[in-house]
This record gives sequence, structure tokens and C-alpha cells, in this order.
Amino acid sequence: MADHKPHTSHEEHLREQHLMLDPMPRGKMNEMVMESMHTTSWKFWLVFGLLSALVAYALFYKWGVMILEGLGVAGVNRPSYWGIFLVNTVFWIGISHAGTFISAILRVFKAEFRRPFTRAAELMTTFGLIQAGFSIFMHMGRVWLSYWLMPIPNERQLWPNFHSPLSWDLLAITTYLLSSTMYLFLPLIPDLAMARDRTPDGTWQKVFYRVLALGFRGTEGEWTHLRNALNIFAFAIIPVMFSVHTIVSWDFAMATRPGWNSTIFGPYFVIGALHSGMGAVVMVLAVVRGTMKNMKYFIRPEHFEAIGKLMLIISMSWAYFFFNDYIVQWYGGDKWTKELLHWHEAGPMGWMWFGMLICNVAIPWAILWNKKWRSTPWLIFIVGLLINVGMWFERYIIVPISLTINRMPFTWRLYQPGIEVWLGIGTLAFFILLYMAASRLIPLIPVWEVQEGQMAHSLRKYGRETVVTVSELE
Amino acid sequence: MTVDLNKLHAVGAIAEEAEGKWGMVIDMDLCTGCQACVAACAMENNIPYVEEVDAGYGRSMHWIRTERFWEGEYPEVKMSAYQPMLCQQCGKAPCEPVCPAFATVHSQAEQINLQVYNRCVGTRYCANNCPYQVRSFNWRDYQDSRVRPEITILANQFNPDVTVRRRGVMEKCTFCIQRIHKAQDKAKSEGREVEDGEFTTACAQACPANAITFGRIDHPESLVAQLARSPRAAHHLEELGTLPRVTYLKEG
Amino acid sequence: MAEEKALLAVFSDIDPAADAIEQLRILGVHDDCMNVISGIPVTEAMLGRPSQWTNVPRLALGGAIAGFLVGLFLAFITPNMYTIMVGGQPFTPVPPAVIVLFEMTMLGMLISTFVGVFLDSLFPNYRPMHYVPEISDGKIAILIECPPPDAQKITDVLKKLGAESVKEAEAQHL
Amino acid sequence: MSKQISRRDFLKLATAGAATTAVLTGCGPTSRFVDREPYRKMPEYTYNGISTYYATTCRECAAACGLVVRTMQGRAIKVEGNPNNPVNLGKTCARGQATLQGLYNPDRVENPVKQARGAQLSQETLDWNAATQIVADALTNTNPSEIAFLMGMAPDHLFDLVSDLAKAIGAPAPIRFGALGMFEARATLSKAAEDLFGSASMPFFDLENADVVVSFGANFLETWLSPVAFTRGFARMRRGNPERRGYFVQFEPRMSQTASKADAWIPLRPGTENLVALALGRLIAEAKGGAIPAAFASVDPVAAAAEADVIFETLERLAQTLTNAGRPLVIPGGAALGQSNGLATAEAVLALNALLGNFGLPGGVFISPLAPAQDAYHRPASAKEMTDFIAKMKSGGVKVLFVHGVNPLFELPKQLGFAEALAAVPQVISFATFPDETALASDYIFPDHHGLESWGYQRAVVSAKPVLSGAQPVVVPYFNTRATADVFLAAAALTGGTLAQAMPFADEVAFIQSKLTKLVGEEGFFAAPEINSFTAYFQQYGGWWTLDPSLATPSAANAIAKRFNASAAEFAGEGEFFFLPFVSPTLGEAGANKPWLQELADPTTTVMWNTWVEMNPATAHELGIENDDVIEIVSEAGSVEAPVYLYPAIRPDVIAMPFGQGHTAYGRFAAGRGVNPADVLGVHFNEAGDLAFAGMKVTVKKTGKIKVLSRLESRIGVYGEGLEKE
Repeated sequence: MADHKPHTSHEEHLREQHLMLDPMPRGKMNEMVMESMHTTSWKFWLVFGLLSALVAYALFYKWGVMILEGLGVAGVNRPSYWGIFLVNTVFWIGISHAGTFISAILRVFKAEFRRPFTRAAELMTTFGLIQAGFSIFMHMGRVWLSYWLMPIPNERQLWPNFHSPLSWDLLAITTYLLSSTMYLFLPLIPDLAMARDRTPDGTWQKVFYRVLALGFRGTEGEWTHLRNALNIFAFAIIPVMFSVHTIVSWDFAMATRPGWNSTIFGPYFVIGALHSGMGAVVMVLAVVRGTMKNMKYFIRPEHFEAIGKLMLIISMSWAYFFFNDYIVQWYGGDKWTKELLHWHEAGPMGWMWFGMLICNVAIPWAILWNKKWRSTPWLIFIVGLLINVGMWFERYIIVPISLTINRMPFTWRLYQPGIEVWLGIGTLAFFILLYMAASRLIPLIPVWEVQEGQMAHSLRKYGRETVVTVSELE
Repeated sequence: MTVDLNKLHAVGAIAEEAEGKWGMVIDMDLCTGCQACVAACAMENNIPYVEEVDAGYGRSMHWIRTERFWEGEYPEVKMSAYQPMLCQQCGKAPCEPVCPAFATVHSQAEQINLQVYNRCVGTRYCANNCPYQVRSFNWRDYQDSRVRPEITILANQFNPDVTVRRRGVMEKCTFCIQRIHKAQDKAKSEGREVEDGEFTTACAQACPANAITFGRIDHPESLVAQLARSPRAAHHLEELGTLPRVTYLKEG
Repeated sequence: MAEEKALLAVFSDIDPAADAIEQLRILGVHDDCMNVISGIPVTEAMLGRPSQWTNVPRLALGGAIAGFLVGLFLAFITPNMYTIMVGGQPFTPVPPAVIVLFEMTMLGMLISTFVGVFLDSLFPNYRPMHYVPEISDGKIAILIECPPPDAQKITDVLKKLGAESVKEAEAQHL
Repeated sequence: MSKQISRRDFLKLATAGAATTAVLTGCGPTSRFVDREPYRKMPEYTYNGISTYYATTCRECAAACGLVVRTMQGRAIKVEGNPNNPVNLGKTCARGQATLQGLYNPDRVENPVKQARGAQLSQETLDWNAATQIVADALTNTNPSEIAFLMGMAPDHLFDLVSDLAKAIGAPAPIRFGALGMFEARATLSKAAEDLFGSASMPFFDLENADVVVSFGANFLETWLSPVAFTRGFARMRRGNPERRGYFVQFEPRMSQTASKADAWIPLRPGTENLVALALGRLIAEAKGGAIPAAFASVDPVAAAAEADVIFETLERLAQTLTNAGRPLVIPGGAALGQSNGLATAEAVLALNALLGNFGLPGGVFISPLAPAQDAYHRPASAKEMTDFIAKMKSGGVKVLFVHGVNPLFELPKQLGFAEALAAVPQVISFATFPDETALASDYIFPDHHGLESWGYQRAVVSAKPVLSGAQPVVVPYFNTRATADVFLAAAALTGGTLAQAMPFADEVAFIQSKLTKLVGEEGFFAAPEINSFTAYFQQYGGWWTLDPSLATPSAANAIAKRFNASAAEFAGEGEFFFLPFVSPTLGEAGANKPWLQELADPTTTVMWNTWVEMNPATAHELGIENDDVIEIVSEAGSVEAPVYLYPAIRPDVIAMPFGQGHTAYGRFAAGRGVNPADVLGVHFNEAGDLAFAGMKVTVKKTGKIKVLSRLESRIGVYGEGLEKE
């Protein structure tokens, strides 16, 4: 980017700031994106190798051990029957919400700043859901029979029990995983075609892109069908997204347990999911911007600034829902709920409760209000990280810490994580590994969408003021 | 005006007035906490022991346990009555609807809560949702002789009427359903009804204090039904509307 | 297509391409014999082209209805195949059924939307096709099918209107 | 006995109608046992899916509860109580239930072995002929006065046989001992009865029919004498009469399981039970008016209450309650008698009963009847008698020692020096079923069957009706074991001569029949005209007992006329804490090798699989001791280390510890687990010769180590740990 000069005109300043006003020839842009995929240093492969080893050990080997020996190698017990498995499931499903939020809601509301990072966010959705799936299957005592939960009958025509929130969960997560994968793939097709066109014959990448691009050329018909489909997806996937985390919350809210049996859990979980999801998006964007070639062009402080604003709003909403949940429970005066709230705050894991509030509310509010601070990639990366820590704490408080307290005080017992720590690290490593692999294989920047956006943006003078104008092209 | 709450909650009324209801009365004034019921239950139902570390970590698999609490401080300290806690065989069991695999269901014939071991996939949702926390999970292969060589010999004792559970399966008190069925089969083959007191559960059979009584709680003249009408009778966590089949007789 | 000839004219911008389309129409090339290939979505209106017909919304609706029916089957039919009482609830309670219906409807709709794109666009299609890779670099190409005698005339017109190149399109593996 | 019946006929009769639900079958034609066979090869009379029930006797303690064991395809499946047996009337305790895990225990002595006092169970197996020869040689080649028989507490057929054998060869009578007898202070009770009633018998306390019960340390709901019978009696006392609820008070420094069921638990200073009993007597006598009996004349109730650290008004109220009670009963036992003044306490309590006038009345005190076919009451050896025996061993007075059914290396206080005494005996032959400490320290182990594989009979100690409980094998022996009685009989036959003539029995069944002959024609639960039918019924019903109680009424006059010395107990050792060992209610003396008994939560602390030290939380906090801190308990006799359980219901000056763990052998479930409080017990006796096991003071030291106790309870939910409100 150009150097800052005191006499730089306002127009130039705007172009510098906004990707949409800083157009570049399509061919050049394609080249930058292809370059970003193919410029791979030894550091990348080192990290990639380490993560592969970690995934092989922490996820697959340890899981194998757990399958063979039983869940006794984990820390789950009576009464904390669920433990970190469900914490991670909820956490990863939460992460997956950011992709949909950015690419669907912001698309519907035509928030133009979304354009360069919709794909990065959608990848998080799909990869996050894969980890959520791992986590929930790990949690099962007899995972080899997990197909019994699918809507297929046994030989006596006994189908799964649709009274069970877990059955709803299965339907919702399956729907969401399939939808978000399709929603990731559809806008990817033109970019895969682009990559196909720029990949020399005779390489395996050529075959890869050829197959995945499905023969897309960009004819009028193809674009029309694609645009129509994307519009339908953008609208339809929003309720699916809301339903997924609401249903996840119902796994808890439907139970006759103190602290869980709360009507506000649905929206509270959804907003929490967005909170952690947005935090994860800024982390990913900061890393992508910092480590991949040419990304400083596509991902600019303006994007962090815009996401930062969203994060602030979501953090406030989370605080609102949290307080709503808290005060109703507190005021109710139920004996067991009171014990539970006391346990949250003053129990041996009380530090986590306060940590959650600091990470989810205090720090975001303290930093994100300032435009300059929230535009600073490393700072907002830290905020995103802390929000994710805080949201993980929140789920940890909801699952194993709340499970400690029930209506039978004789059984109350602390939960000490066992092998599930490894498994959780395994899912995190697998998520990063998938992301790294994807960054080498598919264009992380939806080039055609950026081009489309740049086409629509222009500067216009109103009197002395130069302003950005966006035209409706679709 | 009197309102029949059972009529208002129509479905609950079905469960409450159902035929074929087995029930239990436990006299807490008599229970001495001696653990005979626990041992008898373990022997009857092939319940695994989990050894010291797991037992101390809340993984013991007793289907029945005696709870006790303390009141006051020395020297005014008093121990509460021992309360044997086992599956309450709820008429409206919170554990049942949450199982995605129909592995825990309400038995229409016996009016108890069944656990179908071979359909269980181990989500442990039922155990979370059990207000009485009486479900136990097979955290490991406790009954596999490849894991525990001593099982090869100890397994000679296993009751062939009761399944041996493997890892990853939830289990709980069944009101000794194998005994119920045996008695019913015998009565049927002799062309009669099962008589009150003809058989009983392993815990009730062992209890040296006779604190546990088992029988048809829907027959008003049976001993268990008479005891359940005692002014000392109470259900545990009755306010949750689970319609427990186990009645406790309080002290005093 | 034995008697038809395919020409591929490549333009660098929208305006000359729109002009070319207008000119071609004057030359008697029917809209059905033209196709615009672009690297970014260019609306029909920009090029003055007739609206494209798409089946995607209809397929989506059909999929939604099918999904809803599957949901009805799961929520209301399957529990009656092997009736089991759980927690004193009815065999086919409505509130949980709403969730099943919603999820299955959405799943049906989104899958059929996705499949609709494939059906309408004849994906996947790995046969040789008329294409030049520059399109993905931002060029706009017009693919014209015309009788062989008109080919030269059309080529000349298009070149005059600013086409970067006009050549006989060869079907090639993409 | 006129003719021997065949085994087959015998068993056919023996199992017929064993219990209400019994299926009547016999066993294979060639075996006197029920074969354990693979399911594809079924024993005769055994049908797939149909259980066979056999009546027998529980051998887990000496109470002689009747069992009905459910077997299937030759495997013992489930233990149920024998509803006919007057001792337990169909009920069982946890230890009885778990006896199957002793039968099918992975750590049994599987063959006769030449143990040669090794640290591990020897692999050098012998055949039974060689084993019998070794026993025969030991019997013939040793000076009879230098042969000794050491046996378990149960008064059973083997004791009778060994007594006859000892008499025949002129050896000293067999000695019976058991840790339970030591902790119950049986010798003290019978000595008190002898002093006051003139006969050394067991007093019988009619708990069932009492309405106000005061117990001085008697843990009758746990292990004391006959816990199942007393628990049933307790239940009848509490709720048996619809008109009133029985009232129960326990004096004990620590709230035991028994005390936890009391309406009032009164923690008194250890060793002052004597004073409190006398004070109560005086208060009652004053309330009743008239002259104060001699027994209670010397005590000053206010001073006694002060010395016992009991509020005087509490005693006054209790005296009032007892005075007004219709059927008051006072029971002495357990740690109250295991003091230097234990005998005085027992006598004071019996005198208190005499004052209350309950002798011979329902809900009162009686003299236990003799069991059927018993000439006189034989009590197990007291610790003092064991000390004398050990001295004899040490001095070389014992050349051959036969040990059966007892594990003195584990059960006796270490300071008694049984290990050294054992080393001084040239030949030790053990008949242990399990490789316990004493068995491993023997020259040979000739394993006996497990109780469920054995024939026999056993006399009930605590029963209003005289009971001879019958035992029969319910399954074929799992291992290459042999009944000890058979070994002795075979050895006697080998020796030839007078011994063979004195013991002319082909096997133990013939011997048992010879003893039962006396009962033929007697009026009882069943009557049979001749011995064959009698023995058959005997096995069917699980024993023989009279239909009516035959309790004798002691004379009250002596009891209240005796003048007592009202002084508290003396304590040995320097230290700030009274040390109170008690028998683990779930493990008993020998349950540690059964995994399900280990897994049972202790009723009061809910600890599983380990030993703990109970300490008052206030005291512990003063000393900076927390839950699970391992402390060292130092007594004059030694020291042990165990983790602390902050027990809210124990006197601040008392620490308590369960007995039952701390094995160094005895199989995988027992060995190396917990500690044995007997290791710190000093050797002091009361006037009756019982060990003053609760008569010690100890010091406590923090070790800095931590051992987390496995508890069933939640420390959060029960003690509010982590939930402290500021």
C-alpha cells in the first residue's frame, strides 16, 4: 500500500482504506490468489507435519484407546456424565456459526465488507462442524453403534426416538453440516474454474480442480442458476443456523436439572455461538493476513474494524442474555438452583466463572469501543482468542461444573478431565490442519465476489465531500 | 371443589392408575445401613465392582446405595436416617424420552422403567436427566476376563438370568425383573395370579431389618400397598411429578 | 451442429460486449444462438439479454415439500410402527414433531437447491467445451452459433466493435 | 448307626425340599457332590434353566445363619437366607451375600502344597495321599502333649471331631480363637455371667421385645455376636409394636453404625461406661424409692457424669425413661468391655438390668440355652489364653501345630509375638482355604473346601431356640481341596491302632451322622424315627432346632447385691488420644479378599477399599490435619500410618480405626491394602482375660503424605466442601 503522505487527497485515502475502492485487474488478482496458495515456506510444512503427528496421536490413537478401553480413561463420572466432550461439541458448533453469519446474514443485508472473507468464514463452519461431530461421537459409550441414531429402522421397525433432544440434534447438525458444505461449495465453483484455468496440464492439481469445477465456464445460465441458488441458501441457512444452536441448547434446557432448565437457553446459546464464532473469524483472518502472501491486499484493517464492531454488539448481547438467565435463576430461589449459582461463583472452579465474564465482556468492551484498537490485527486477534477462551469457559461451566450439582447431594462430585483433554487438543489440531490444507488447495479469497463488489463500488462527489457509492448490481 | 390432578394431567393419570404396577416401600426408620441389600443386588444382577480409584471417583456401579447426611456439629451432631436410593421406577420417568435409541423405556406390562442394554449406545443422557442419580454406566470392561483375569473364576457365580454388560452401556435397578417374570411364568403355568409375597427382589429378600417391602402396589390389600398408605409415607422429589414407585417411610 | 459453426468472440469489457450483442441481433443472430461467458456474474440486463430461465426455485420448493413429507413420516408414522411409551409422553407428540418437520423441510429444500444447480447447469460436465481460459481473467466472451456462411461477416463486425479476438471455437478439454 | 446309606440315597434325601421354592434333585451317582459341569454335559437331575436350591450354613462368621443357595448347572449363583433357621429367618448380611466371591475367589489354595514358610504361595504341590501321610506322621511321631490344634471361632463339627481326636491321642483340647471374639469381648460377657449368675454362659438379650434399649458400646447391628439376628430384633423393637416406637440410646465414644440408629447417641469418655451404668442404676434406684442396692451404693452420679463427660441432666432423663419403661433393656458389649475395667462394666450393666427387673421377662435378660448336642458352653479363647498358648509355643512346648479357620498372624496384636512363636514350632500344618498370612507361614497347606463345598453342622451362639445349623456342599469342590475332617479321619485310619479305633468313620459325613444320632426322636423342627431320615431332613431344612425357646432366667438377687468398685478404666501408653479400634461392619474379620465387600461403602463413613482413621474435625483443625492427610499413630506397641477421615460424630479426644484391612497376604484384593490396627495394640487385659483393646492412648503425627480415600458419599454435598458460605 502507498505510504501515508500529509497531502494525500481524501480520495486516495479512501482507496487505500477500502478494498472495494482499490480495484485491480482480474488477471492480476487471480495471480495473487494463486500465488498465495502456492507460496509455501518450510515453516508451513513444519507446522503441518507437527499438527499431523498431533492429530494422529491425540485424536486417532487416543480415541482408539478410549474405544477399546471404555470411557473410563476419560474424566467423566457420576454426576458429570458428559464432561469436556459436550463442552467441545458445543464449542465447535459455536465456532461454525460465524461462517454462516458472515456469508448468509451479511449477504442478505448486503454488508459489502464481507466479500473477501466469506470463504474463510465458511470453511470454519464446515471444519468446525467436523470437529463437533468428532466430539459428539467420542462422547458415545458405544460409538460403533452410532448408526443406530440415524433415521433407519431396525429389523423390527423400531426407529430412533424423536422425543429425544439428541435425535433433534442429529437431524439439525446433519442438516447444518450438509447445508453449510453445499453453501461453501457453490460459490467456490467459479473460483475452482479460475484455478483450473491457471493450472498447467499434467499436474494432479489440474485434475483436482477440473473435477471439482464440474465443467463450469461462466455462461449466463450457469451464473443465473448459481445466483438463484445462493440467494435461496443465504435466506434458508439462517434459520437452520439458529435452529442448530437452539437445539444444542435444548439438550440442556430439556433436562430436569437445576440451572439447565431455562427457557432463555436457546437465544443465549445462539448469541454465545456467534460470540465465539466471530472471535474465531478475526483470529483466522489475522493469521491468514499475517502468514499468507498477498493477503494484506485483500484483508485490511477496515475488515477488522467492521468485525470488531459486530463483536462489540454481540458481546453486549451476550451479556444481556447471560444476565437474563442469571437473574431469573437467582430470583427464583429454588434450593438447588441457588446451590448451583453459589457453586459457580464460590466453588473451587469459581475462577472460571469470573474468567468467563472478564474474557467475554470486560475485555471486549474495553478494547473494541476504540476504532483504532479494533482495527489493529494483533490486538483484535488477542481479543478474539480471549473471547474463545471465555466462551469455552462458559460451556465448561454449563456442562461439567453445573452437572456437579443436582438434586441428590450425596452424589455431587468434581470432574477431573482425563483423556478428553488430548482428544480436545486433537480436534483443535485437526481443525487447524484442515484449514492449512484448504489454504493450499482452494482459493481462500472468493475472487469473483471481490471483483463483483469492486465493480459495484465507486466514489462520488457531493459538493466538497467525496463519498463511497454502491450500486445494486444483482 | 376438588380437582383430580391425575385427570388434569391425563397422561400422568394413565401411568398412575395403570394395572400391573410393582412397587416398593422402604422404611427408613428400620434401615440400619448395613449394605446387605447392596451386596445382594450385586450378586443377583452381576454388577461389577470398579475397584478403589474408580469407586472413589464416582464410578461405583451399585444399583442401590444408602445415603446419609449429618445435622449439627459435635456434640449435638445427628446422622440422618439411612436412605437407600435405587431406581424409583418412575411412572413418568425423565430418563426415558431423552434417549435417542429407545434404550430406556416404560414397560406397559410391569409398569416399571426398563433399560435395554443391547440398544444402549452410551450417550448417558438418561443418567444426566435422572433426578435421583441412580443410573450407573459401564465406564470400562469390568466383566471381561481379558481385562480382569479374575473374572474367569468369579464369573462362575454370575446369574444366568441377567445379562452381563460390557463397556459403554448404561444400567440400573430393574426391580429384579427376572424374578418378576419367573414368578409370573410359574403362576401362569399353574393357572393363578402371582400371590403377594410369593417372591421378592434380592434387596428386600436380604434386608435383615425387613426395611424393604416389594409387591403389587396397585392391589390395595397387598402388604406393600398397605405400607404405602402409612402416614409416614413420602416420595422422594415428589415435586418433579415423576410418579415414583418407591415409597419411603420416614422416621418418627 | 454439423451445419452450425461456433464462434468465440472475446471482449475486455461489458460495454463492447453489449454493443456486439445488439449488433449481432441486427445481423439476424437469434438470442438463442448466443451465449455470454464471463468470469464474474454479469446480469442479463447489463448486456441487454433476455432473462434466463432457471428451475432452481421450483426445485427448491419441490425439495421442501418432499423434506416436509419425510419429516411427517419420521415424526408421525415411524413411532407407530413399534409403539413404545417413554416418560408418559404421547407416541407422536406435536412439539418435537415441529422440530423434525422443520429440519427435514430445510434439508430437503437446500439439497434440492444444490441439486437444482447441477441439473440446470448440466453439472458435472467433463466433455470438451467451447471456452478460452482468459475468461476467468475477466474477459467476456460471446459464443455464437451461426450457419457457416455468416461466419466471416460476423467476425468482421465483432472485430470492428472491439473484440480482442474472434475465432472459431474449438471444443477443448477444460 | 446300623447301616451306612449310599451317598446317592443320602443326597436325594438331603436336598429334598430344601426351601420353600426348592426343586428337589440329587446329584450324580458317583459323587457326593453336585458336579460343576459344562452346560453341554449336564449333571444328573439338573435341567437347563432350572435352579436347584440347597440349604446350608453361612461360614463368614460364627453366628450360624442358615442359607439357601441357588445353584444352576452346578454353579452356586446366589445366596439367600434360610427362612426356617431361627437365627436369621431368611435374612442375610452383606458378608453372607458375598460368600460366593470367596467360593469363586481367584486366590484360593488350589492344591495341597509344601509351603515351607515362603513369602508367596508355594507351587510345590503334593497329592492328597502324601498330605494325609504327613498328617498321620505328625500325629504319631509327636509327643501328644506337644501337638496343638488352633481353630476358628465356629463351634462346628470339625471342632467336635478335633476335640475327639485330641482326646483320643491325649493331646490338649483344640483352641478356638477369632478376632471377632476378641473385639466382642466374649470372655468378659461370659465371665460376668459366671460371676453374677453362677454359670459361664452367654447372656441372652431379648432386644426384639424391649421398648427402651440402652447399649453400652455393643455394636450389635454390625458384627457383635449375631448381627443378622440382632438387626431383626432391632427392627422388631423399633416398629414391631404398632402402639409404640422402640426407643434406643447408645453410649459410645464414637458414633458407630449401631449408634447411628440410636435416638440418642451419648458420647462418653472411654472407660467410664462402668461409672455411667452405676450412676444410672443409682438414679433409677432413687427414683424407685427404697434402699439403694449395694451395687449402686458407692457411686456419686454427679461426679460420675462429670468424669464421663456426660451432662448430668441427660443421665437423669434417661434414668427417668428407663424407670418408666415397660420393657427396658441395657446391653453391654464391644469396646465398652475392651477396657481394663471391662468386666466391671459388664457386671454393672447386668446389675442395672437386674435393678430394672427384666430378668426372665420379655425384652429382658436371659441365659442362652445350650445348642443341640452340646454338653457345655465352650467359649473361644480369650486373648489372655492365647498369650499363654503363645508362651507355650515360644518355649518349645509345641512341636506340631495344626491351624484351621483362623489367621492369628493377622488377627492378634503384633506385640503378642505370634510370629516369633510360630517360628519356634518345628512343624506347622495349615488347612487354610485362602493363602492368608498364617497359611503362608506354615510348612504345609492342606486346603479345606470353601464353606459352600463342605459338609458340617454348626451351633448357634445367640438364639432363643437351641439351633444346630446344617451344612452341605452346594457345588462340587472347584479346586483340588479336601475337607479337613476327612484328612484327619484318613490320617487316623493310617495311623492304625487306638486312634483308628477311636475314630472309626469312613469320612466326615459318617462322623456328622454319629453326632446327630443323639437328636433322633427329639422334639424339634422336624422329628425322624431313625438316623437316615433324620440326616436327610437335617440337610433338607438346613439344620435342626427346637420349636420353643428354652431360655433360662438368671437370678437377680446376686447381681444387685454385689458391691462394685466405681472407678474408670486405666489407659496404657502416653498420648493425647484414646485409640478405638472397631471391626469393619462390611468386611468383618475375613472379608477383605472379596471384591464386592471391598466395594461396599462403610455405613457410617462410606469409605471403600481402604482403612481410615476417624478424627473429630475440630481436633483435626487444631492439629492442622485435613481429610486424606496420612497420619502416623504411635502407641507403646508400634505405629501405623493411615489417612484421616474427619468424622463429625466422634469425641475430640478419641481416634478410631476399622479392623479388617492391612493384609500382607490373603489374595489380590486384600494384600497391601490399608493397615491393620492390631499392629499398634498393646497387650493389656481386663479381669476376664479379654484384650483391653480400647484401653490405650496414642499420639498422632502428621506425615505430610496424602492418600485420597475412596468414598461413596460426596464431600461437596455431605460436608459442603467447596461450598463454604463466608
